[in-house]
Amino acid sequence: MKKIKVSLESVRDEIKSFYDYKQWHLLTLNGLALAENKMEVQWIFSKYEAMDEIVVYYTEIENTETIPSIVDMIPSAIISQREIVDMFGVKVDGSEKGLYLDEDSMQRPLSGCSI
Amino acid sequence: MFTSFAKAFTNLFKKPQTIDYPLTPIVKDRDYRGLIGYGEEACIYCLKCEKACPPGAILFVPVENPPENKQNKKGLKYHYNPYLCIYCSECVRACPKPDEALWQSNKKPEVAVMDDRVNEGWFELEKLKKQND
Amino acid sequence: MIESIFIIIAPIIGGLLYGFERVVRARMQNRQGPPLLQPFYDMFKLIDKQAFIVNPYHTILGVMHFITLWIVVAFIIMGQNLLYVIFLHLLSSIFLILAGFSVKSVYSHIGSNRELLAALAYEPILIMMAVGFFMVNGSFDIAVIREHGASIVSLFLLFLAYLMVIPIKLKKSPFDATEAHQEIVGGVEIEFSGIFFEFLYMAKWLEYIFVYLLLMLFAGDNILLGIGLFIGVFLLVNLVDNATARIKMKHLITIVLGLGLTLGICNLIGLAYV
Amino acid sequence: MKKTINIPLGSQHISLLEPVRFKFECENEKIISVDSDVGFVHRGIERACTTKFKFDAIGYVVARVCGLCAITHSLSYTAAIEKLLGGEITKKAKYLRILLLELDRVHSHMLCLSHTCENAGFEAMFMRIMGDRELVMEIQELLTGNRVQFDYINIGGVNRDISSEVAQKIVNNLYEVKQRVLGYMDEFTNNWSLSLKFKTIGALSLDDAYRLNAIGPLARASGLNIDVRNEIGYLPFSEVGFVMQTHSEGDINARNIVRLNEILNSILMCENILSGLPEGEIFTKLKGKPNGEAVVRFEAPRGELMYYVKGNGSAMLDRVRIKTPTFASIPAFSHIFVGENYADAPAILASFDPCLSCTAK
Repeated sequence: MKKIKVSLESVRDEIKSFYDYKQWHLLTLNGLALAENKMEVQWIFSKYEAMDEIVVYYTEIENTETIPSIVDMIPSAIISQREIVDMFGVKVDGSEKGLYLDEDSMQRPLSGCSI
Repeated sequence: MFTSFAKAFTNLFKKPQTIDYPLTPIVKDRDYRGLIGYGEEACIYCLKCEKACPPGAILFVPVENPPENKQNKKGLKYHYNPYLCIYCSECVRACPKPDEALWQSNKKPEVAVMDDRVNEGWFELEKLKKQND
Repeated sequence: MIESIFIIIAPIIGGLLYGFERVVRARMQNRQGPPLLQPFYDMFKLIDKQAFIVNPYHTILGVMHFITLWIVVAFIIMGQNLLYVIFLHLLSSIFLILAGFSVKSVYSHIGSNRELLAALAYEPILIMMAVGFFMVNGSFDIAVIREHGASIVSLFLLFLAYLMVIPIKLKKSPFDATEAHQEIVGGVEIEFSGIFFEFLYMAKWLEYIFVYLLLMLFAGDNILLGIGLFIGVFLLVNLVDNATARIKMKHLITIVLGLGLTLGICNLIGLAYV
Repeated sequence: MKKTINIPLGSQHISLLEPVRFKFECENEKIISVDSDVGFVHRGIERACTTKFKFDAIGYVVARVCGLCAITHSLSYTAAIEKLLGGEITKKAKYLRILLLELDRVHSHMLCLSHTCENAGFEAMFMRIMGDRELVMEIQELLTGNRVQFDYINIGGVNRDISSEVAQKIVNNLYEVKQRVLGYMDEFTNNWSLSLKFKTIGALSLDDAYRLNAIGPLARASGLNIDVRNEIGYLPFSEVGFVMQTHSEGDINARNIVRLNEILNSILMCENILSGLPEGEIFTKLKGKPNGEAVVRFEAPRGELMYYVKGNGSAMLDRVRIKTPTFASIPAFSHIFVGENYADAPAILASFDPCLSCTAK
C-alpha cells in the first residue's frame, strides 16, 4: 500500500495525471476522523492484474471544507462521494445529495402514504 | 429445452426433494452448532466465556444483590440467552474445561413466546450486571 | 337440471382444477407443493382481508369481468352459439383491460396494454376456430357441434393454433407476458385487493373451465377422446410451462399471430377446397 | 401530453426482494433513463465495529453484513487484522479457508443463476437450481456447523478441523454438483426461450466496463481481466488451480456462462484442496493489538470486496471501512439499463447479482 499525501487544492490534478482508466480502478473514498473537527479523506485505487498494488491519495481537511468531485474523471466515484457526505457530514462539490434517507424524508418508500 | 421438458415429465414420478416440514422434523447433524450447555459443578468461574462472547449472550450475575463480597465468584450465577447467542462457540474454545463446564449441543432453541419475557428478563440481568461492575 | 348444477359449481371445479395443477406443477419441479384445496384456503384468506377500492369503476369492472366470464361458461355448458361465446369472452377481457386502464398504477397500465395486445393476437384464432367448426358441422351452435363426431382430424391445424392460445389465457410460460409476475407484478391485477381480488382470482379459475371446454369441442360427441385430449393438453401445457422462460410481448405477437394465423388460414382453405 | 412513463422497480418489488429503487423513465417499454437509490436500510455496521465491539469479535460482526458472502467478509477482516498483528497462519488453515470460500462461491453463483432464471419467468429452472444448491449447503453445514452463518474463520486460523468422512462427503457432493452444472450449461446455451431472454440483452462493452470500474463477474463477462484471486498473494489460489474465467460478449448470457465456468473452476479447486490437504495445526495464536493501517481485498462471489482497517494499539479499532461489490457497481448497473426493454429489466438486474444487504452495511 502506497500512501501519497496531497493538498486539497491539488487533489484533482494529482488524480487526473495519475488515473489511467485502463490500468487503475477506484476502490472507494474513505474518511477518517483524526481529531476534533479534522479529518482525513482518502481516495483508494487499485491496479488491474497486478499483485496487491494499492495507491492511496489522502488529504487532511477541516470538517467545514468542501472536497472536490472527481466524477467527471471517474464516473463510479459518485456513489462513494454521496456516501461520504452522509457518513462524515463533509461537503463534496456537486454531491449535495446524500445516499441515505432520513426517516421523515419525502423520498422514503411509502412516504406521503396514509392509510 | 427438451431436456427440461423430459426432466419435468420424469420428475412427476419421483419423490419430491422437499419434505413436509412442520410434520416431518429436520434431522440435524451431530456436529451442528446449536445451544450451549453448561455444567455448574465443573465451572471454575473464570469468566473467560463471558469475555469471549461476541454478542454478550453469557452473563454471570451475582445471586444476591448487592453482593456482600465481590470477590466471591461462587456467588455468581450463569445466565445464557439462546436468542442472543450466535452459536459461534467462541465461549467453548475459551473455556479451560470444555465438555464438562461448557459445551455445544446440536439442539435448536425453542420458539419464544411473549410470556417468556425473553427480552425484558435479559435487560434486567444486563442492568444488574452493569450496577455491580 | 344437470346443466344448471354444472353452471353453479363451475367456479368450484375451476378452483379444484387450479389446485390440482399447482400440485402437478410442484411435482414437475420436484417439490412438495401446496395441498389440493390451497386455492380455497387462499379464497378464505382474501375474504378476511381489508378491501381497498381505488375507484368504483375499477372495482365494478373487475366484478363484471368475473360475471361475464361465468356467463360465457354457462353459455358453453348450455350449448349456445359459439360465436356469441367468443365475443362475450372478448367482452369480459375488455372489462378487465378497462379496469386496468382506470387506475393510476403504471404496472396496471402496462398490464392492460399487454392484455390488449395479447387479445389482438389470440382473438383471430378463436374466431377462425368458430368458422372452422361451422364449416365442418354446418352450425355455430355448440350443442350441434357436440352431437357431431370428432372434428380434430379435419381441424388439426386449428387445434395446433388453439394450443398456442391456451398458455396465453392460462398465463403460462412462454406466453405469460400479460401477467409477468416479476416484471409488472401481475399487471391488471395489481390494484385489486381483498374480496375484489377474489373475483379476479375466481375469474382465473373460470378461465380454466372456458379453455378446456372449448378444447373438448374438438372431440365432438366422443367423450373418451375429449377426456384424453384434456389430460394430454393439460400435461403438455404444464410441461411446456416447466421448460421455457417467459418471452417478450413482441415475440409473443409475432409467434402467435404469425404462426397461428398461418395455421388457421391453411386449415380453412383446406376445408373449403378439399 | 407527456411522452414517457415512469416505472419504479423497487424499493419493494417482487423480482428483487431487497431495498433498492430504480426509477426507469420509459418510452412505451423502452428505458431511456435510470435513476437509482440505494440508501434505504443503513445498519451502521462500520460504526458499530469501532464503538461497540472489540477487535477480536468484529469478525463475527462483519460476517452478518451479508448472508451469502459471510465468509468473504469475515475472511477479509481477519486477513486485515492478521496483517496488522504480523502473524503467519498455517498452510492447512489457508487451504481450509480457500475451501470454504470456494464452496461459498459455488452456492452464491447458483443462487444468482436461479434468480436470473426466475426473473426471466423460468420457474422450473429456478426450482431445479435451488434444489441442487442444497447439495452445497449440506456440505457447508457439515464443514462449519451451520448453513448460512459459517463463523468458521478466526483470527489465527479456522475454527474446525475437517474429518475424513466430511472430506469424502464433500468430494461426493461436489461430483454430483458438477454433473448438474454441466446440465445447466446445456440448458443455458440451448434453450430457445432463454436465448430470447438472455442473448444480446443487457450488454456492457469492455470500454464501459473499464470506464465505470465494473468488477466481478459483470466485468469478466465483458472481457475485463479483474479477479482479485489473481491479484493477491495472501492465499495460495494459483497453487490450487485457479483459472480466470472471462467472456467477451458482456450480455446476460455471458454473465451466466462466466458464473457456470467459475463454479466448475471452484469445484476443481475444492477437489485439489481436498486431495492435497497439508497436515498441521489449524490455529495459530496471534498476540498483540492491531496497530496501523491495512487495506485488504478479496474476491467475493459478486466481485471485489475491500476492507480498510485502522487500529491504534488498543482493543478498539479506529476505523473499519467496508467497500462491498454491489455498492461499487451501481453506476455500471444504471448504465446498462439504458436502451433496454423494461420487460428485460428484472432479468438484467438479477444477472448483476446485486446484494443490497452488503450495500446497506
